[in-house]
Amino acid sequence: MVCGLKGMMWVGNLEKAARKAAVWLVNKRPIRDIRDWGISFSLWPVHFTTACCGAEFAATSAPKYDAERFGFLPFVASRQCNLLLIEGTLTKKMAKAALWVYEQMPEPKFVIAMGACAIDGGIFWNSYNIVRPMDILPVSVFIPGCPPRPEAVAQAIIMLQKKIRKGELVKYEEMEVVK
Amino acid sequence: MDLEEVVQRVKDALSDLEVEVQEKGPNVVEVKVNRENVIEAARKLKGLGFDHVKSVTAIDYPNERFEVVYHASSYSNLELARFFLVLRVDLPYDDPKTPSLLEVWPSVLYLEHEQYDLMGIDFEGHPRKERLLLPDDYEGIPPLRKEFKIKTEGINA
Amino acid sequence: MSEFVETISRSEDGRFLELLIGPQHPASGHMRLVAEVDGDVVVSLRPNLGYVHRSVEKIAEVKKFLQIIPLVERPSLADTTANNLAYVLALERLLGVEPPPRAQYLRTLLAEINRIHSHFYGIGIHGVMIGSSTAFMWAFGDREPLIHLAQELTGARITYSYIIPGGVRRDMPPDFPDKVEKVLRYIERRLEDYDKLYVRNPVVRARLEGVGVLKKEDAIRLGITGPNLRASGVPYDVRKADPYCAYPDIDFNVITREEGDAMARFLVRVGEIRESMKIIRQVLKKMPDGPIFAEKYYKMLPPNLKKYYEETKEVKFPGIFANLRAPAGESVARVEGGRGEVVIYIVSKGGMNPYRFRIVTPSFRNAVLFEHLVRNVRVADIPAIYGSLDYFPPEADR
Amino acid sequence: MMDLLDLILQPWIFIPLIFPGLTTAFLVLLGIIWAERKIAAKVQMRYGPLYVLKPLGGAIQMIADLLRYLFAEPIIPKDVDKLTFIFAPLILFGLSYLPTIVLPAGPGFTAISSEMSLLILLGLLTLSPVFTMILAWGSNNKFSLIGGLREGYLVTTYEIPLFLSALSMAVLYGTLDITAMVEAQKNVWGIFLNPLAAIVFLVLILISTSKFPFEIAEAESEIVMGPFTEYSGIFYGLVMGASYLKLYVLSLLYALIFLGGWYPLPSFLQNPPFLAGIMVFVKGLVIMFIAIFMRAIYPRYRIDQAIQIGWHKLVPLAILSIFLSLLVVYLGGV
Amino acid sequence: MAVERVFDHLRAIATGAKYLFLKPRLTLMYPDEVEDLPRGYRGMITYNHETCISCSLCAMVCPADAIKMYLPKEVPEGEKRPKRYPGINYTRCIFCGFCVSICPTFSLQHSTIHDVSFYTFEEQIFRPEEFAKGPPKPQYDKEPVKVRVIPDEERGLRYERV
Repeated sequence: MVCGLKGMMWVGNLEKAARKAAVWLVNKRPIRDIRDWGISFSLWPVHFTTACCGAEFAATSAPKYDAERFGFLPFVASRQCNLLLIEGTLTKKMAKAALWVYEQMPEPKFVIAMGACAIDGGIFWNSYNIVRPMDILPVSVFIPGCPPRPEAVAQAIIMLQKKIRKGELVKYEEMEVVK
Repeated sequence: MDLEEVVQRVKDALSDLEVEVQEKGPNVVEVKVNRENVIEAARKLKGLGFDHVKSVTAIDYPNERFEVVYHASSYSNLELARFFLVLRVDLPYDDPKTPSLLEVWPSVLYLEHEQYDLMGIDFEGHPRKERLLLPDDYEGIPPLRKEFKIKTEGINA
Repeated sequence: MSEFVETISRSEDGRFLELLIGPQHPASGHMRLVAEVDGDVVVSLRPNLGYVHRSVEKIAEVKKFLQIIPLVERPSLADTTANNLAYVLALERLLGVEPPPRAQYLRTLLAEINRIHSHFYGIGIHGVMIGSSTAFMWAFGDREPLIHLAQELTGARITYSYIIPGGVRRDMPPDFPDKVEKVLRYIERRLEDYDKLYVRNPVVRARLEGVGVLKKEDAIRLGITGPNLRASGVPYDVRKADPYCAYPDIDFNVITREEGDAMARFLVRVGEIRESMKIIRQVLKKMPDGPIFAEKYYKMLPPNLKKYYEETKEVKFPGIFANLRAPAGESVARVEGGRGEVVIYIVSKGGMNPYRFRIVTPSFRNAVLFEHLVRNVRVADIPAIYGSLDYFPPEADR
Repeated sequence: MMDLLDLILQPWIFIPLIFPGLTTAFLVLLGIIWAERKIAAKVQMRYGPLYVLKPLGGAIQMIADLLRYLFAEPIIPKDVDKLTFIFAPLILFGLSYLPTIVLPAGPGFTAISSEMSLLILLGLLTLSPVFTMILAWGSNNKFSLIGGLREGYLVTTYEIPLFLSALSMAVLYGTLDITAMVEAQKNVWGIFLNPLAAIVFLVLILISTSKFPFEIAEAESEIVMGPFTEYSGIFYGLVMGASYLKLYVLSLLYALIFLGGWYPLPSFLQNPPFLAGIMVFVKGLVIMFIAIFMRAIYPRYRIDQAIQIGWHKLVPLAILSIFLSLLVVYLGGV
Repeated sequence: MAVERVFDHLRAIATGAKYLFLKPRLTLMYPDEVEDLPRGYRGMITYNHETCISCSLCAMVCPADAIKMYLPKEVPEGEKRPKRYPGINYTRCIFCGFCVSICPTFSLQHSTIHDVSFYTFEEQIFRPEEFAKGPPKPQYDKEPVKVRVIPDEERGLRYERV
């Protein structure tokens, strides 16, 4: 069929070339800076609570701390989000789900590990049913505390924004346009 | 209603079964029963007004026995609600089986299921024999048994 | 009990759609709900628990008695005091320690502050589940003044670890009653606005009234606990049935409703917020003077720490707390938390760790309600009912 | 230079490109989502987007979000129907924007002057839900499917009263031409002549653009994002934008047929069309403001309740509004 | 009944409008303003190496095994059994404050620093030498205003500059 997406116009090398050109353009200096600026102020964490730190995470978006000021808007589906916040312990059962969610998210995507449990297990470090998020996901920022105060979460957001604006986290070279 | 009266009532109700009834602490009535009689005893206790179970605990005494402890109490009779009725069943270590009390007390549904999952006690007649809290693909010793060891660290680095 | 046998009935002709709600779903929390739907009607639903199972009971067997205090708090983060208190009551029964009266009152004070903000937590989650982001934000915003009070009292936002064997860790600051009074007045004022914007909002009522009705006999039969039980007309409250701490001296009502629907469960929570405010006022009025730490452990403190305690009213632990030993025996305690009754059962063989530690949390006992209530309702009712249960998965999974 | 300006000021260029077309629509899109978040935040005792541009209250938040959409990886999942998955959002967006061309921006200033412009507009609006359903089907996701079905149910519910209440205004003014309808409101606005139709139409705007309390097709706590669950990157930006564009079009229509369009602007200010257009735009903004303000007040209805409201309340009210129009015409008309 | 419902709708909208136009906000403007926590808040822990008697009670009581007793990096010559000193591991610390409460010499104290995050795992582990240098500090772009949180009858919480 001619209309199938493959045969339409992005044929073979043309598609690859176009993609290369797009990547080259996107990684050019002013565009890259604008892109990084936009991404840093539009961090949408996916609505995925792994454990009890979700209570303090909710308090972070609640009126007293209002994380939406940083453009941080908890959003519903993994396809539209770019930030995975591991909120507390990651159990073995949940770890599978976390990997799944992480894979569903579009590039560029970031991971924050919130709470002692999400770093090294915290008080549950010797539980038989937990996984350390840093072993299975590329964690960018760690928030200690059990649970961390909402200020610490805000601090982590600011630190992540800084890192993104430095251009250290967003890389397009490996990114595939169509999966 | 004071404790002695409750103990007396429980004794009267269970007089034709082989049970041990004693008072423990300010508001705890303890009933020890064989696993053959447990359903019958539970039914009679329910007749007394102990209408729900608050907790089911299985205890592992390695190479000796298992013990299943039901903590029952009452919602419909608020005078009785002050008391815990503790129903204890001893099981041999190599055969951890006991009849499920689900048909007497529906409130044990999840509580017994959890003990099946974590302690490996087989509640006969319980409809659910799958994993509850552990991952579905978990295999090996049930984690709450004493032979299942978890890591510990000393105080020195 | 044919009711619970094979609740998921696979339909032969593929007529039913199986919906996997969660664990990544805005209304699933940390669990998965396996729903089978026929068109827009839910045929059956099974909760799939265990996504937050962190094996508290197993870890407790290798932890020392004092170390279990933070451990039992973690599962129910929005309502830590209830777990903390239940554990310490059980431990004190085992150790044979009686806290002084002022400590009893301070425990009651914290428990009630915690109950209010736990109920606000439940109200907020319920709100967002039926789509009202304002209810969520308001409730979570109004938790903050109460959390601030608890923080002044204990030194932490949520995980207080305030109640220790033999007393509490700190006395309240001198200007505390004034601050409490201000916050209570604020909450009273705000509850009126909740009433106007949310409770009497026709859309809210359309969504909640008559949805997920739990009959009284079912509530008793299934061993439901907490506000969910009282919303079905059972006036059972541990604070009345088996009073602990300062509750015997305090006058309050048990809030019940007869309807048993989602709205009733919501209104019981609102009613309990008002009752808790009443209790807090009484506690502050009746607060006795005196020590906050049991004589038995106070005596073990070295002189410099005794002096520090007298000056700052901040308890320093005696060295024995690091390796606290309990005599052989067992004890059980129950406490009415925000979500319901917490039962803690400790078996000790003597030594520094419990031999078997059992904690039954209200959410775990209420988990059966998912399959009981969410049947022959519409898909949109799943979150409405879920929210009304104030169910907290980490608490259920432990 | 002047030639260019003259060219742009030609209605057939100005309307699709400047107002109410592309440029304004795009700015409204950026503004209205920001406003929605800010208004909800204010009611909820917080700030909402702020740090992205602090002096202006974070007004360019949507630009940051747009950039993120643009540069995010547009995932096309393996199991979707690729053709519908990619083209349905494009068509949906286009169809939502298309009705702007029949909207007049001033007296006699129309791109397409037709005696049937109201019908054209309503007809074009009816098409877009079809593509929502198609893209829901194409996503091959259970939640999308349910969302699509909900959308379908709602379409059947709201289309009829929407047509009826719009037609009641046509009966009142005796014309189907939007420009003529505005001219007929020179002395009295439509909302005062037929308040019933005005209320019904306002509720129907909420339903058809899925605003609270009728945000049912994409009810997040029930079915994730409904039809749009699988969309990411710029595709998601398109489908999201489409629903707001629809709100924009309907709000302008509301301003034109109920709120007197560019009246009560004196006639010497109506040409060139800027001021007339601004007048219409401001009135439209008020309607948009009301629609997005509802987010802060209401939770959402259940689908059966919404359908019940549609058939049991809105349809009879819409029919009543036609009779009301007839009565007004009989009593002397406009 | 129906009329009542219309009034309920109107009342709800009016309440929302009241908050939109009249009521103040509750937000603390972090990071421009930082809450000055009351004395006794259980924040990051400070350690005084001079007064520490190496009793290891803190390590024994720590529920999360976050405090460990470390040997000094360079063992002084001639010492056969060098003393061990506590170091803290913030990857596990749960801020229960038991170590502070049990410390008999007040060597461990709470600071009110509470808003720290880290980029890497390793920088969260503090051996006694680093532990004695003080708690980790948050990175602010500009020095924040310290505010005291005061419960208020009208607004719930009020923020007052210290």
